[in-house]
Amino acid sequence: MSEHTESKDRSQLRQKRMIADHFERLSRAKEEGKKVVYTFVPGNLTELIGAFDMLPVLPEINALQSGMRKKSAGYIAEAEKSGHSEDVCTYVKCDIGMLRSGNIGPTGTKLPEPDLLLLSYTGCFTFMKWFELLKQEYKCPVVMLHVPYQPDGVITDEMRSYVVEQLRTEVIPAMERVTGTRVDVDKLAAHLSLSKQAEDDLVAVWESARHRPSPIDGYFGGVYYVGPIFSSFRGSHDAVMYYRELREEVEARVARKEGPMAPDGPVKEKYRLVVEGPPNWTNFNEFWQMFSREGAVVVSSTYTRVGGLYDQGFRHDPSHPLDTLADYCLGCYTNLGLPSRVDLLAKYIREYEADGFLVNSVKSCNSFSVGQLLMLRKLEEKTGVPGGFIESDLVDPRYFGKANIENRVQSYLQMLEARKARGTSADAVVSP
Amino acid sequence: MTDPAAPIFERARALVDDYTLGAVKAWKAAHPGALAVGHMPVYTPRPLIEATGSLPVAVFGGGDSLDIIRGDSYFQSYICHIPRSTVELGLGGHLDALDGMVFPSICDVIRNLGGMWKMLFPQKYVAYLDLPQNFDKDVGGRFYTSELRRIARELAGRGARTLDADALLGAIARENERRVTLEQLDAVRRAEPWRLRATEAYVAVRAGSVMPAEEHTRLLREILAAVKLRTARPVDNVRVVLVGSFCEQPPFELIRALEKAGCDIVEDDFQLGMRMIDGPIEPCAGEDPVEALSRAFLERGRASASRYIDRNEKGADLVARVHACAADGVIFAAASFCDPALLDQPMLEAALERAGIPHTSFKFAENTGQFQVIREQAGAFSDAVKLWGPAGAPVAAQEASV
Amino acid sequence: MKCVVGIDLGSTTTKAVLLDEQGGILGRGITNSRSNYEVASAVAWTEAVTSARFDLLERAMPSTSGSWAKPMKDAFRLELFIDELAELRATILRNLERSLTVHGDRKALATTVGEVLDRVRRKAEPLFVGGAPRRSEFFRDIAGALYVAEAEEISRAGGAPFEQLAALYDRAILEVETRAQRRDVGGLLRRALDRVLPADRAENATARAAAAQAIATAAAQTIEEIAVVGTGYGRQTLPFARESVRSEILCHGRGAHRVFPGTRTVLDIGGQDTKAIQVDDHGVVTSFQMNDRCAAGCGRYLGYIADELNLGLHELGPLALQATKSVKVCSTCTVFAGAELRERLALGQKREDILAGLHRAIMLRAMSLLARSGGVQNEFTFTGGVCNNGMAVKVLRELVNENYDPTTTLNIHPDSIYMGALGAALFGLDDARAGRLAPMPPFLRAVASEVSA
Amino acid sequence: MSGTSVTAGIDCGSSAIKVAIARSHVGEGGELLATSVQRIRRRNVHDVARAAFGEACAAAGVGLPDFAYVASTGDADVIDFATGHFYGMTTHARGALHLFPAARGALDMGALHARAIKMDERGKVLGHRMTSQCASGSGQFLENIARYLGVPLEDVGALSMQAKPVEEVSSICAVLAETDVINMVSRGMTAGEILKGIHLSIAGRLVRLLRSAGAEGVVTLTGGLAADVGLIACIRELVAKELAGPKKKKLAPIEVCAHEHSILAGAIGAALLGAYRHDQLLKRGKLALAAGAALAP
Ligand SMILES: Nc1ncnc2c1ncn2[C@@H]1O[C@H](COP(=O)(O)OP(=O)(O)O)[C@@H](O)[C@H]1O
Ligand SMILES: Nc1ncnc2c1ncn2[C@@H]1O[C@H](COP(=O)(O)OP(=O)(O)O)[C@@H](O)[C@H]1O
Ligand code: SF4
Ligand code: SF4
Ligand code: SF4
Repeated sequence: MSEHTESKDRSQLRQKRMIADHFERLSRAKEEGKKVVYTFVPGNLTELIGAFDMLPVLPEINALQSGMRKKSAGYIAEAEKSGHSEDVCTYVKCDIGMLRSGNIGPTGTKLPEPDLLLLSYTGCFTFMKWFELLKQEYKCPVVMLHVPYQPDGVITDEMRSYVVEQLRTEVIPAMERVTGTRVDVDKLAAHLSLSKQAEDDLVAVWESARHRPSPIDGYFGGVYYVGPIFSSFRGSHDAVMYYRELREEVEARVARKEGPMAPDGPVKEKYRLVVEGPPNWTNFNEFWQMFSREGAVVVSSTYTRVGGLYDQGFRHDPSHPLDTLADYCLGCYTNLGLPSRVDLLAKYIREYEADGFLVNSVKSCNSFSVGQLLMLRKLEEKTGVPGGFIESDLVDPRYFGKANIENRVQSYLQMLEARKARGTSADAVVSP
Repeated sequence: MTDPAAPIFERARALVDDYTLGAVKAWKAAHPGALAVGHMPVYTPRPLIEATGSLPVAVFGGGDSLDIIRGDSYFQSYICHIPRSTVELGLGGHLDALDGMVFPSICDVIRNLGGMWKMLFPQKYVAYLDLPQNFDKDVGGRFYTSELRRIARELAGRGARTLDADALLGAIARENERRVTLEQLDAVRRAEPWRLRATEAYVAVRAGSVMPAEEHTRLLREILAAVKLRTARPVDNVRVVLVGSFCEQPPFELIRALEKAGCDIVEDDFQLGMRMIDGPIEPCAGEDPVEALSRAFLERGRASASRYIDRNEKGADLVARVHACAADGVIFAAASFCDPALLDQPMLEAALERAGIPHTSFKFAENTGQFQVIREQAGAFSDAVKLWGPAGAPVAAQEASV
Repeated sequence: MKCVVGIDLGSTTTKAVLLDEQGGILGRGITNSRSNYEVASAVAWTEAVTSARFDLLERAMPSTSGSWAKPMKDAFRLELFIDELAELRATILRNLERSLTVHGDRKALATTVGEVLDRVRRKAEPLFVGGAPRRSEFFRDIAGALYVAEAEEISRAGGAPFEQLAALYDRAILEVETRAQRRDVGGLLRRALDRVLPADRAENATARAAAAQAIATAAAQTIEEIAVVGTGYGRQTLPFARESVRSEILCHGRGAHRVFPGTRTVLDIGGQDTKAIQVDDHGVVTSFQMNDRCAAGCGRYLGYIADELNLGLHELGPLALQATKSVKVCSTCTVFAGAELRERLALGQKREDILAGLHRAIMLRAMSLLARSGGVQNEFTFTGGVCNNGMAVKVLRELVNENYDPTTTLNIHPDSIYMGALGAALFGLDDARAGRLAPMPPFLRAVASEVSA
Repeated sequence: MSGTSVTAGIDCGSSAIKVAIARSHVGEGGELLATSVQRIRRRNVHDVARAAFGEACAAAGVGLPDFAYVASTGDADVIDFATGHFYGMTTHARGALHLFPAARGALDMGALHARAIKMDERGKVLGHRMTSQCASGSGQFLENIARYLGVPLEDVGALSMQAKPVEEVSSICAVLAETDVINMVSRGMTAGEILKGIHLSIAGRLVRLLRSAGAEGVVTLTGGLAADVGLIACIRELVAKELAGPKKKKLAPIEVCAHEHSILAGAIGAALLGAYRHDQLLKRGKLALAAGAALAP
């Protein structure tokens, strides 16, 4: 992911290098005969892709990168000009716009065209439309993996076998056709076991936020931490190294009782928050600073769980490769029914001893946003902790109203403070 | 001369307008102990619910006559309108007659609404019905039949009749009859649109939301007989297909505004769920009727924004339908903020353009009260066809805010 | 005397409240925000200090003088108005001289303007001292309404074209409002005194002496601001110290709770935003919701509608109250609502019925925000400019009855518009008591020196 | 009278009624006999419409029986004496073509909406885009700001033209934009500069609207705002900038033109189309029209 101004830790430098290498490999893919697959973050089949030696491109990550690099406004305008509605998910429009503008990736090189569109339909209906749209643009095969929803927070055998069957009868054969090779189960298992190692370390990093002060910011900082494991690197040696280093760094901070680093320096923990919903990318640092300046640290967030609920016990299991892939796809955060999402948030609020929780509701994402206002109410009832609500968007800067968001964040934090200081007020002396 | 169909349409209209579900209450009073089960758009297999002795009730939001207060409080401004009015209906007690609610997979809004429903109405039965996007009988089909059986089982757990093959076969037969009658109604509209206006067809189909298939068939037959007696004559109008309103329904006045702007809507996707399966559902010899229900969806489900289209070109079905009903063009009418419809639209537009079919588009909300812009667009469309012939309509239009 | 100041920089109006060290209200001031915020807060603050002086004056006056305290206040306001009118006249004439866009005879135009303003001054008098109802408290509104009426009449009688006269006013008022004004309170008081108790009448001598004494006593009191807290829509843009700025949500909640200690839910509808706030038994906010980026359904909506109908804001509510039914209005966009109004008028629907519908449209949006913030609890306090509108209150009451407990108490205070500033001042008092003295920001200090009796 | 006929077009807008009377030669267009524009200004629309129509009839020296076709456009319900109705985009396109025969696009800038139209050499609408139900950047919005600044509408254009280039007014909301304007005034910007900023931001939206409708070549500006020379200058400026910018290869050239009769485009188009339709119906033998049956002046 893109750089931020924390004095560079080893892990960070490694992540930068990993990303650069990946795009480098992508730029050479065609000449080296490597096959390229476009796919989505939630429920991605990185290990399987790796087992076929294919290179993944993640349009969502490109879109968020475009947002951070202030390109998204132009891309979105481009897509809207070609007939896309103002109303729909801006990730999709940003991607379509980028495509129309030459498909130049985050590192400035042109992205290779896909050899396969792997449409894993996990946790969001818009994904399906997105790849239907891409299908119009490329002449490559598309394979659909329909991952059923978990309305009750349970994965049933029917769900699992439906996904496994699709992997067996659709996805793997499609990959075999594209690459001309048979699936190598041992290689897949090897990748899966590397995933597991990295996942252990990542969980330790997340849970470090139980300390006071928390050594990490589990939302703004967290999006950097989950970068490798959500994207193209899970199941790689690089990722294992990255998470080991990261864990060591975080543990050192705990020992030194240090708080997290924000773009404008270290944060002095004053409020501990849990955040629901994705961040805004177009004004990411500005957004972060609204919190860090006030001493608000995010101890846990759900956005960092869209690529897997590892802290709730899930690990990739090399001994049951297809079942584990199915469970992984089924278990992403946005694939959970709302009651389960409320339970998970309540658990975070309690376990991480949060003073408050905040919803950042993004215009783009119905999957996340629909129902958040009810979740807010239910969580307040359940935990007694006050909730706050702000609205922005992922990559459409038109929906980042700085003054409005800042107003709400400040009001919310001042409210938390006033509640702490309750009882000292000077009222009820004379009535006017 | 008085219109022979007027009283029937009035009756049907009253059913449609009654968001307090009087008809359902009456049905329940006549069937003590039986369940009434609501279902949201687009598609829920109604025969399955009927086969358990329950009344399936299609819920389409609250239209334009309901003040939305609590409903709005749960939804951000950028979310379509139907979940607001549905929640408003629920919290206002208007849906109390329903013992449960099925939320079929169509989009993330309806999906999450299902979860909200569980939290808002913990005492009611709430089911999410995952429709497969894999159309292989042994893969998607197997999953889908397990979903159908689960729902039947859960309903039985709430006091409905246990599903048995004969009951389901009976329900399927009644559904098939309704489908045939609906098809006859559509045929009248295609052949003689001045005999049966789109607004009337709308009411005729939607009235079926609150009654068993058999009763709906009777109503439709009455309507068919009555409109044949009408003496209306052809009008100098343009023939259009309307797409995009498969879930949230446009206000009645909007459809009328389109007609007033010189458009005969000869085909539409209002209440698509009622006509989701093309042709009858035909169980094969020895086949479990649940499988037949599933197979009908897999093999003959209509193309819609909520269904993954893998084989043919996106939009091919729309082009075929335009040709089949000899339409002059297509009007896209999507609900504001409806991701499925709005993301589909550019692909469908491209297909129409390749086929040289003119089209225009606008967005609405179920409680839109101003139709001026829409009338303008539809009017420009019909003007162009009238003045310059069928090939003369505007090619592209989208309500843009730039 | 030590005091704390709360300033609420609203999108439409700016309010200031002065509290003494015991938390008693000393004075309040309000002005239009349609200008530079610094000036607006200086003006509001100036007014608050002036009214505090009046308060002190009243306290200093012998109890026998009660009969002239109120006339004195009215006369003071009139004198203020006259000063402001003079300022306006000077500005118009200056602009006229420099204007590029005025065609025709400038001299004649200047004479006409003078004539209009003379008439305005004559018509204004009874509004202040005659007990006639005023459309508004603001110079802009009072002067504007009179000016338009007189200008229309004069141009109908063959004077200069109306549009030209109106343009001159619009231009000048903007400038007058964006200038911080010097105010010679002592001089104004003396002129007011002369008006109420003319010096040439012997029987006034004792009363005049008493008044002069009281004025001197009041003037001798120093007013020292030991803490200043700012809040409101414009607070981000103010050069206040960060610690001296509080969120308007907290301030509105606190202010409303202070005035009505039973308050649990607060609805504030201002010019550009609507807030639904829940507070606990200490007046501390527990949850809140605000409208999103669109100005639909706020006070400005009513402003547009009033303009559209050529009415004063004050007349809108009473007119709507005469409705026999409520027409369903669909537009939430402020501008389109104007168009819809015109369309419906053209269709022959009654003005008051449409207005009733417009009010309902606004209050429905407010109800949603309330529902979102946690509903309406007893007691429910309605604040902000729009609560001056009787129809808005009536519709709100109906909607609360329909959707919540009909026995809910609905509080509305004549000074509801000051709740934000009051809350801010209370936070200032907290600060002062905790020893966090926040001195006057320099830009206020600059005007402060000019407001002494 | 085959081939030549006298027709009228009446355009009922939300802020003004426009009337055009034309003598048409079918197949070749026609010439204007008389026109009339009356702002509604809170008066009864029906009365204003009758008055405007009467005024134009008097100027042309014709009476109701002389018309082969009276066509309304805009708000149809206002005119109860029309033979037929055409919708706004159809008539603006036709009117735009009449004003500039080379035009292949029209940009209608009215009080509440803006519409970009792409058309062919007959004035047939090929594509269009319209602004949505949000009033930012409309004529009404500009009028409000002008009033707020104390500038008569007629001077808006000239003041903006004289001003130096400035920052755009960013706010998306017509109402909240006022706050921007307030801040600008207090920062000492002149009315001209502020208007120019608003013009630039409106022009930006309009150019995007034109592009998304696919208009190219000569584009006639129609509607009331076509009288605003400042706005037109800004549109030209932006088009020129676009065509010199990095995307120039992908963009078709656009040349915008305004005409003194721009505000009448809808009315003119309606009059001409009325003649065309009259002829068409005659040929099809469908004519059972009685223009003005309902008119009782
Ligand atoms: N006397 C009145 N009658 C009716 N409405 C009023 C009155 N005074 C103010 N308002 C309304 O109140 C709004 C301003 O409210 P205010 O609370 O001052 O706003 P803000 O705090 O945003 O400046 C105006 O837009 C107007 O609609
Ligand atoms: N001279 C002018 N300069 C600038 N704007 C003008 C001028 N004359 C009219 N307008 C604008 O044109 C608009 C009216 O345009 P018009 O096309 O008649 O609209 P409609 O058809 O909606 O009534 C008004 O909003 C007004 O602001
Ligand atoms: S709707 Fe949400 S999850 Fe789906 S593609 Fe858009 S941002 Fe991603
Ligand atoms: S209208 Fe569209 S977005 Fe809304 S619930 Fe229906 S399908 Fe989903
Ligand atoms: S709809 Fe109206 S009030 Fe809302 S943003 Fe647009 S112009 Fe402003």
